[in-house]
Amino acid sequence: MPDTDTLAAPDFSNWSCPLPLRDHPRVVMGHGGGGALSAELVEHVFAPAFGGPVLAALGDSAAVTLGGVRLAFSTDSYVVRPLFFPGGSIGDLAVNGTVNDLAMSGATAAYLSCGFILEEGVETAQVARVAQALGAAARAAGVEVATGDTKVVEAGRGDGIYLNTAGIGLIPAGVDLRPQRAEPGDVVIVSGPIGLHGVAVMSVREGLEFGVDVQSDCAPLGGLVQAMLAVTPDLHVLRDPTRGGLGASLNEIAAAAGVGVVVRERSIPVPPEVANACAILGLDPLYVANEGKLVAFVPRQHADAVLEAMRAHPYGAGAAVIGECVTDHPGMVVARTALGGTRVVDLPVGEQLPRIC
Amino acid sequence: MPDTDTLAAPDFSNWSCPLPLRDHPRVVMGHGGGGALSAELVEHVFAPAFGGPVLAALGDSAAVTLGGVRLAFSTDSYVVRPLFFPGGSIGDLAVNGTVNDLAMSGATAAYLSCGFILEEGVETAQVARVAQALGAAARAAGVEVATGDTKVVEAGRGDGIYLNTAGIGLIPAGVDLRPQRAEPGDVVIVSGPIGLHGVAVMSVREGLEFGVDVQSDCAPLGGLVQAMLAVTPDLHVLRDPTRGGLGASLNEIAAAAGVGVVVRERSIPVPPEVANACAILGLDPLYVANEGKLVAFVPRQHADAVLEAMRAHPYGAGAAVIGECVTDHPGMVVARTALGGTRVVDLPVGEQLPRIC
Amino acid sequence: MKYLEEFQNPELARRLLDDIRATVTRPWALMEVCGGQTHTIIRHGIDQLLPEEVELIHGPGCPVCVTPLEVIDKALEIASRPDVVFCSFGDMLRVPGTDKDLFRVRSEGGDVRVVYSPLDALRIAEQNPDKQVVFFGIGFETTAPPNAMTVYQAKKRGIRNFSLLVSHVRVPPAIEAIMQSPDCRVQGFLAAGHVCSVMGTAEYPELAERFEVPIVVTGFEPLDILEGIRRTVRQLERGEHTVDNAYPRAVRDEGNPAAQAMLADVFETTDRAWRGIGTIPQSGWRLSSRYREFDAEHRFDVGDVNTCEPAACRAGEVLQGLLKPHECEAFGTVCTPRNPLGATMVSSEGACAAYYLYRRLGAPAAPATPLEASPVA
Amino acid sequence: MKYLEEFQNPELARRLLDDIRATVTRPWALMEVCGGQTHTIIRHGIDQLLPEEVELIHGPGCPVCVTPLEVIDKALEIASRPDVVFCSFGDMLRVPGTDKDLFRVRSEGGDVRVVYSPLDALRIAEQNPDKQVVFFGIGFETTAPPNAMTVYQAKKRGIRNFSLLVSHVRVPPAIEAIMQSPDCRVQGFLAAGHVCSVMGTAEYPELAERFEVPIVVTGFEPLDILEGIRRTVRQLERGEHTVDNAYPRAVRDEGNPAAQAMLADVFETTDRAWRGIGTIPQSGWRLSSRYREFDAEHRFDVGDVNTCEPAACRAGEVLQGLLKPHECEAFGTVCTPRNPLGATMVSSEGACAAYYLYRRLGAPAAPATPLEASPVA
Amino acid sequence: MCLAVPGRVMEIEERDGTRMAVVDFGGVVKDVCLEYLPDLAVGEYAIVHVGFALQRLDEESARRTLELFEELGLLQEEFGDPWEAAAGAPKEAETK
Amino acid sequence: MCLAVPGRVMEIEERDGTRMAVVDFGGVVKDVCLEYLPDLAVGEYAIVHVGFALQRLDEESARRTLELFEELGLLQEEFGDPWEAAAGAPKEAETK
Ligand code: SF4
Ligand code: SF4
Ligand SMILES: [Mg+2]
Ligand SMILES: [Mg+2]
Ligand SMILES: [Mg+2]
Ligand SMILES: [Mg+2]
Ligand SMILES: [Mg+2]
Ligand SMILES: [Mg+2]
Ligand SMILES: [Mg+2]
Ligand SMILES: [Mg+2]
Ligand SMILES: [Mg+2]
Ligand SMILES: [Mg+2]
Repeated sequence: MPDTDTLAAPDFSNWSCPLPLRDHPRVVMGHGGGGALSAELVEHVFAPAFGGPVLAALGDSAAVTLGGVRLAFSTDSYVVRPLFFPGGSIGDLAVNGTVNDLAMSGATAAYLSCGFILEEGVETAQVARVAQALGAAARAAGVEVATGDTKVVEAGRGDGIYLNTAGIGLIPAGVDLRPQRAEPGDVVIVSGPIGLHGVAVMSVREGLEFGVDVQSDCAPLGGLVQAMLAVTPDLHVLRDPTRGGLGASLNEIAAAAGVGVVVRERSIPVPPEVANACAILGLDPLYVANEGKLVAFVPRQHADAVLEAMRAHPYGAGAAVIGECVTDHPGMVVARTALGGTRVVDLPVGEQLPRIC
Repeated sequence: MPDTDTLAAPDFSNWSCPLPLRDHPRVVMGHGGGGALSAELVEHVFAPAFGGPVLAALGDSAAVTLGGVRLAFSTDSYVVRPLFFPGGSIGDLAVNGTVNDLAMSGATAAYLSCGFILEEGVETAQVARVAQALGAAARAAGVEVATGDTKVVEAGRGDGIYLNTAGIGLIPAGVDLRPQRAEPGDVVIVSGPIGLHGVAVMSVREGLEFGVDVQSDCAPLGGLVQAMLAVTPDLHVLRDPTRGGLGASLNEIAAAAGVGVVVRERSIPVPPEVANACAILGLDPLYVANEGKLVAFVPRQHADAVLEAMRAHPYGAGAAVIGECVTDHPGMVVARTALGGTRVVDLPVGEQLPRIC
Repeated sequence: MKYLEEFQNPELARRLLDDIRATVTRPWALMEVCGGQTHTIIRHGIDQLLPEEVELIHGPGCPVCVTPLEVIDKALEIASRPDVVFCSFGDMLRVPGTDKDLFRVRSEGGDVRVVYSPLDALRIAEQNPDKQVVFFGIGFETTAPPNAMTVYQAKKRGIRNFSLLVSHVRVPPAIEAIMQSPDCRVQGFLAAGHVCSVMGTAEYPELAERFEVPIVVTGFEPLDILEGIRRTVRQLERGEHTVDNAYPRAVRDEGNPAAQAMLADVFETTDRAWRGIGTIPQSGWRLSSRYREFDAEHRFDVGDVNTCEPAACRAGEVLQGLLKPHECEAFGTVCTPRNPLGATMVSSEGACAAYYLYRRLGAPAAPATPLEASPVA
Repeated sequence: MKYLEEFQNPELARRLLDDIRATVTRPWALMEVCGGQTHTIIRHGIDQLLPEEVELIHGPGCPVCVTPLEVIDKALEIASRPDVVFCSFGDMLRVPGTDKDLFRVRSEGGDVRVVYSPLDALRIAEQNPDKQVVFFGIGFETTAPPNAMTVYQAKKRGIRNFSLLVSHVRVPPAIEAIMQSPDCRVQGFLAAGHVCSVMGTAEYPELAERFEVPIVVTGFEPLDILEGIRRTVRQLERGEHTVDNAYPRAVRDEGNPAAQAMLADVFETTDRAWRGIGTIPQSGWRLSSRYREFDAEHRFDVGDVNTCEPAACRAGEVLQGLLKPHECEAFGTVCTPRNPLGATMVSSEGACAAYYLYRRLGAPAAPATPLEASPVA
Repeated sequence: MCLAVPGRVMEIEERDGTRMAVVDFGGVVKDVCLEYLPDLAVGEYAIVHVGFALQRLDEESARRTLELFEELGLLQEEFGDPWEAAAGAPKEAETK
Repeated sequence: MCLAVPGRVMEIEERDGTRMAVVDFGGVVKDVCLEYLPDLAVGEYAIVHVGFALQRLDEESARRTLELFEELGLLQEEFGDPWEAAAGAPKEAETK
């Protein structure tokens, strides 16, 4: 290998983006990709404009106290194309995405809001199908849609249906799940095979269509989280690796907590179809979206018991230890490769694109 | 006048829409207009799909109980064009619209979520301006943005910036504000001059531009509501007449409570610029949107004191009694005209359009 | 607005009403010709305030109501074309054609835009040289001059991607047709003030004389309407039938000669079908041969449109004052403002829509609890 | 995937590494030609596992890295045109031109689409006859045949709104240029396996002989790379310099004659600038005169593009193995993957991006707490 | 049809060879085409329909009309209803 | 460049006068152009790049290559490292 000792050490002290947004006078797709560009928008635009102490915590959901009660509160908009895909629909995502963000704070989702932005001309039957999927998913997740809103935008200024949901739920006493709580020694557990949602959606995306027997893993994780918290309320971090995949989630946690994360690539459960679809398209399964998985940072002494509890739950049957938290390389995620090498798993810059080389 | 006695009485028992959605296999702009088409979409599509007991209450915001605490919970998406208009911006609306919906349940907004749907290509500086307006509005309203989300959609599948906010706040003990609580004898009060927001936005809308010295009334109403509740917690209904204007709000209340509403047109505060803009465009100020006004249904014995409290608050300085609740013509709103005639103020079908005749 | 508010004064309205009440001795059926007048009457509840002897019949002067189904269907067909930007006044978007309306065409991908003025459509044409921009030229003599000027400008400035789908109609032939109907009940006309602002009053004396019917040029504000009624009733009570101008601030006998000259250049009179009524000879305007190239029907070759008016709809009789809306079988059941069968159910000034609103109300003129009794009013 | 997984087997990789370790006696600098190979090396950490004597220099075989700035700028200009749908492999969207990249063109309204295959672009052309559809034809001998076939099909099927912006490059002239560089440190080449699947091996013996350098045709999976290295090192240790095929399952000596024939028909060789390196004689392909009408440069007349490569960027030296990325002043300060100055900072297989990732890591090969120590691992 | 409103001319200019005015409608200002009333002057009122001035508003006539309406009641109050008297058919006078 | 993967031909058909195949890549199925390998048969493997089959995959050769890798270790374990012996320069053998 190259001799690291003989290299002049570059100065890393000012490695933050020297000219924020310099290259982006306009929003590009990557600003919504859940990677570095998204983070930059939050850091340089949103946080200075309206960020407060709660937003600054930057979890999947916010933990707020209201009337003496601790609540988790979260929102996401859903713009997935096509609206229906193998294993789910935008309606399922709108429920499970928000329910899961609440679950990552340890909360069981109680109520959802739901905003439809409809494009003039979308078939009302299609709207009804999405609404029905959303209703079925809400019932399955045990959450009630409490309030809603509909807006219609002119044809050509939308794309059929966009959804937003926000959710609230109670955080149990003694539970404090935040990315900042990751600490060296924590064991990193993923709840099952990764990449299924992203591959399922790509397989039916216009212009990319391929045949593959993969269903989105879209599922509500509240029950799994409660089963984990029943082992110990002292879990450190939970995160659902959606946009940007496991790679983005691990990076966010490493950065928030100022710890290093090491994962053993061979231990990461990647279904063969996901691996093969990624091989064809030149993508990395670590960056492919999931919608029914979580990654947990668990104190070492509880790791066995938590893993066991996860595997006993239908949505955690494929749970696996994939790595751990270290003091080295704070803020960075490193993968031990199957061959025994290492590589840095960086925060993706923007959205993942099919490569040819 | 025509002799009503000699007219054969039509059978009104089955006057609901005989073929729901028959004419609308596709969504039209009117489905988002806050009128009859919007209501139909909720009734025939959304409620059957995911409606539960809370959603069925159909207030501006939902009242839910969580951990023994009563919360108001509400959402709205914001698609206003242009993004900036005299007196405000989409960022102001996104805060005040949701804060006000919570206020209509008697709650003081505590936390907001905020979802941005950005169109690829929108200027980041524009995004920043909207974010800053949103932040300033949140500070003015005393609400904290606790959680957010950003999605980017392809160019041509959005329109610069769409926003969604959801909000939560505590409902004070003893307060039960719902449209169903309107009852005959209630006095109807509006908090100030109507139509300012709608006219301000129309004046800068592409293709309709006109010069007018009108600012949107966009404002947070939480303080005004608390001042009113300080008089008595036993207000019956509050509603912010946004899309569809005062006319739609009064109709919704009349329908929900099964009461008649009579307003005296001469008492409704319509600024001359609003009246004149409406005269040119052939619109009715009763259907023009407001963003910093509320209409209150107040028990007769409290009406004087509530009106006094409103007029003492900056956002209620122009408050006026405009009518009352009656047992006659349940579900209908009737206006006594300045000349002494009456007319039915119907729920608008879709969006308001400039007339030529 | 100056010259608007003064003519809405309730105290003066009361004086006019008192005068009408004092004048009238027996039943009279008056037709207000113009939909704008119908709007004022309904908006202010004027019909309820009149003595019961005075019956108002809503006339055919609402372009939304009378534009023939064929033309609506042609509009729908043209607006559906991918290369077309179809511009219209807002009123027309909800008017039902045989299968749908312009809103539905939009929802199916048509580029349909609401404009305030035909000049806006011309500007859109200039800005979109790769598109065909069509303006829906409906309306009476008031709206015809603006549309004529727009076509004239298009020709003068060489804007060849602009065209007009024309269905202009003229009031005098309609008055003639109504008076010739065997069941006609109309005894006096409130003529459309703004039509006369353009055309003047010269076309009416012959009609007043021939049908022995008073014709009073009437404005649009409540006091204008009441004054028109007052003068008509006065004539009727006196047994007179002359043309009278109750709207002198906006109507001169000669009208607007510049506008008339433009109309004569750009348009030529033609037989025209009125929705629900049928064809009235020489009651319409089409583009003259000099402007044929700007005729959207010609440009898009939409000659053969097969229309099918719902059999149940009796709007034609309603428009002629021969039938009250609620006497129509469909009224309020399969025909509502939400799902109109006929154009008269579309806009609030359509007679059927007006009845739909009012007949739902038990006792419209007398709310059970008068507002004045409110402790805080 | 069969024939993929088997060639990632860690146990066999260990045996190959053991063998290399057992073979090597002194430092050797090997260049893997192809960006895909660089990707495998980085993805699996192969460079860290090799004995320290074996240094890998990342070669110029990454089209993202070497496509000249002029061509990127032409792509940006064409893609900005309102009538153009510009199609590209995903890799190219983030490559910086003089002022911006294709992502930015999209954000400014350009219709830029990522496709999986050039045939997708041809289908888009068929479906959008009113648009000009341009495919960005970059890549080496592997990608040239698919693009050639697509142009051939366009011509055969008369799809005239399709064109190709061509910047194809050829490996052998690049090897020649690198070896002729006075500072050249490369002692052996891992030739690009898939290039040879198409072209065969006939072009290499002359080079191996002339520069006395072993050239080993190498595949893309970890075992393939290790086998390529093993065979190269073996030759070097033995003082040999022959052409060897370490990827026989996918490479025949004759290559793919059908593809070669198509290349000869559709393309002709030409001098080509390589980004950061300069012009290499006869190192590129352009459309032959028979297909000139499908040449996007010709169709859109983008001949005169003035380019300006950031002066600070030393990617050319990096690409030739003359400079380590971190020796560039801009490295990690004004040049990062988020804001790349040079193309080698764009994609993870670019040498600068690879160094950016690795040099941030204290001790990449040895995590402080080995995973195996985890109680639950 | 014929929604037309009275507005006051604020400014006049030539645009694209067309005579245009800025017209004030009680605080609402719009551009209006003056081609049909070419001699309309700043300060005058016109009846405007879909962006076109169609007829000059005769302010003196408006004033007289309103005066007539005022007098109607006065006459009635002071002298009894004139038409009533004229028609010779007595009706009950209504109180305010 | 040159991301190319081995896939197995499932079906072959003519489309728009072009020879196309349905190719399976370990459960992922895509359409692939066969014009450059016209005699590829159902059941055979090919190397596919951007939707084109560029070269037949020689299964026998693949098997032999893997066998060689297997033997490498065995040889080494059983007989010591052959190159080491050949080069005459002893190095420490690493344990697994
Ligand atoms: S009620 Fe409807 S169907 Fe009957 S006449 Fe009126 S518009 Fe026609
Ligand atoms: S670090 Fe950046 S500027 Fe320096 S050579 Fe590499 S790409 Fe060019
Ligand atoms: Mg999340
Ligand atoms: Mg969230
Ligand atoms: Mg989420
Ligand atoms: Mg709402
Ligand atoms: Mg669209
Ligand atoms: Mg509201
Ligand atoms: Mg709401
Ligand atoms: Mg609201
Ligand atoms: Mg989110
Ligand atoms: Mg747009």
